[in-house]
Amino acid sequence: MSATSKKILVVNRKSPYGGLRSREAIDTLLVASAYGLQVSALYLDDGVFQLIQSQQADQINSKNIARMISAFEMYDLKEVYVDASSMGKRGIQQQDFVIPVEILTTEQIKTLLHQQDQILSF
Amino acid sequence: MNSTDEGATHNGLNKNLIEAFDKEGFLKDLSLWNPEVAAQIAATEKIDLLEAHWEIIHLTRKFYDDYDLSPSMRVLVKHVANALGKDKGRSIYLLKLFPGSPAKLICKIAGLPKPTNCI
Amino acid sequence: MMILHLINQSPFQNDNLNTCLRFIESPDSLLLIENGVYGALQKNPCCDLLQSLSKTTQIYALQPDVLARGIHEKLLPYVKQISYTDFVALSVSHHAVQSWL
Amino acid sequence: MGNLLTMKFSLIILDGPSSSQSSQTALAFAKAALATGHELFRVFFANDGVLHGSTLSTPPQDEINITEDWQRFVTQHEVDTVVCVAASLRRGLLNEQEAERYQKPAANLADAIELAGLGQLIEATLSSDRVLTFGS
Repeated sequence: MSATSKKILVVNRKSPYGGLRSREAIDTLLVASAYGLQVSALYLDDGVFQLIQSQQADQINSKNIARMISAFEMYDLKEVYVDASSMGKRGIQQQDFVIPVEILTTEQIKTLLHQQDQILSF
Repeated sequence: MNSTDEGATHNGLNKNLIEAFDKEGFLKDLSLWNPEVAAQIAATEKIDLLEAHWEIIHLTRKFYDDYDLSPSMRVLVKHVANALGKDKGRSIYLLKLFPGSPAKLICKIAGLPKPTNCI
Repeated sequence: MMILHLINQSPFQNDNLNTCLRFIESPDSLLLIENGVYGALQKNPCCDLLQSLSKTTQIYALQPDVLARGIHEKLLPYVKQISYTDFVALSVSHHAVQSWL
Repeated sequence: MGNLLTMKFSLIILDGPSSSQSSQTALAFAKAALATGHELFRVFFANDGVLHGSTLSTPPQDEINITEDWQRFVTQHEVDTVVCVAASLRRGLLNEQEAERYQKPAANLADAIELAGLGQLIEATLSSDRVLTFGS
């Protein structure tokens, strides 16, 4: 297997503010994508809050995580997955999100995890 | 009112502005950016800002406003291609306007953060 | 494809173990390290799920972390205590390691 | 477990030396990996983990100095070790070159450790058989 055909998944379970993990996950995704890798992002648990479109991060003097995520398409990062159950628990729907995503069931996420060569968590 | 507030001119440059740059010529306080400042930064890089430069500068600032990110070279090329067409959306075109390392130079002139070498 | 799932935080503290238990499936394995070893206690918020998981999946706890916390006599009987060397071996025998941070 | 397979590992460390146990776990793992004949391709410190690159960490004498332990380990075994440059600058960890570049009064990055971008993390992910993330 050639190195660039490796499948890499970045798992995001942290809320957008209160730490820099979400930022570094985004940076990693953008760099991986710039290298032309098969990289995808999975948002679950509080990670789904990162995708909420109506963020006004300037209120807390932060850079806007949702806005950065909206750059994914520019960076050719098109595989963005979200856990349906995490959304349901938090009363969040697809229309709340800043970009179109693929919403997955628990079984589909199991499959996704098992397809990866490397899983990175932030 | 003291003399630094007054901003005495020196060699045609505003003294406050001289202090406003770091060693590499990036603006320390990005809120001070305006088109005149851009022209001054460009002049220190021996670039005379023409319409062709300005359209790239405005696009890059728009990119930063939209995404809270300074674009990498590859993405900048793509962004320019989307907005201004394939003739301009090429690295060679950006290299001619902003010789050396275009993405870094454009950020410098456009008053955007110094790239951290991360992306 | 076998995944080694790593948990390093207490199930009394957050949902990491719970989330992991939603996605783990045979032939994956679960390794509890650091404060994650509290998930190996006989009485913990996830012990029912762990009980059913243990029928198909191996559950490990890092022994130095168990001993450090003085809980070695209160562990679920099916949790196997292992060394750092075993931890390395498990990372080799599984295809990927997922840390539930 | 009698596994003769030699693997290339990379480790990502996200927590600072005093914010959790995880860098100690990572170091114990790294030692066990080398002791059992495996290779460490790269150790990448990101987020607060970059603080492991500081030469200035000074805990009380009766506590372990995990920062020094890491530095000694990577020096002794010549492990390719990187601190994420953006994360480092943000947290006040600079080498001579960056201190000069940003006009700061001092540099504090250990000699054995390199300041580099996330490209090094991606490369490690591609070049290693296994990548483990340590943090909380």
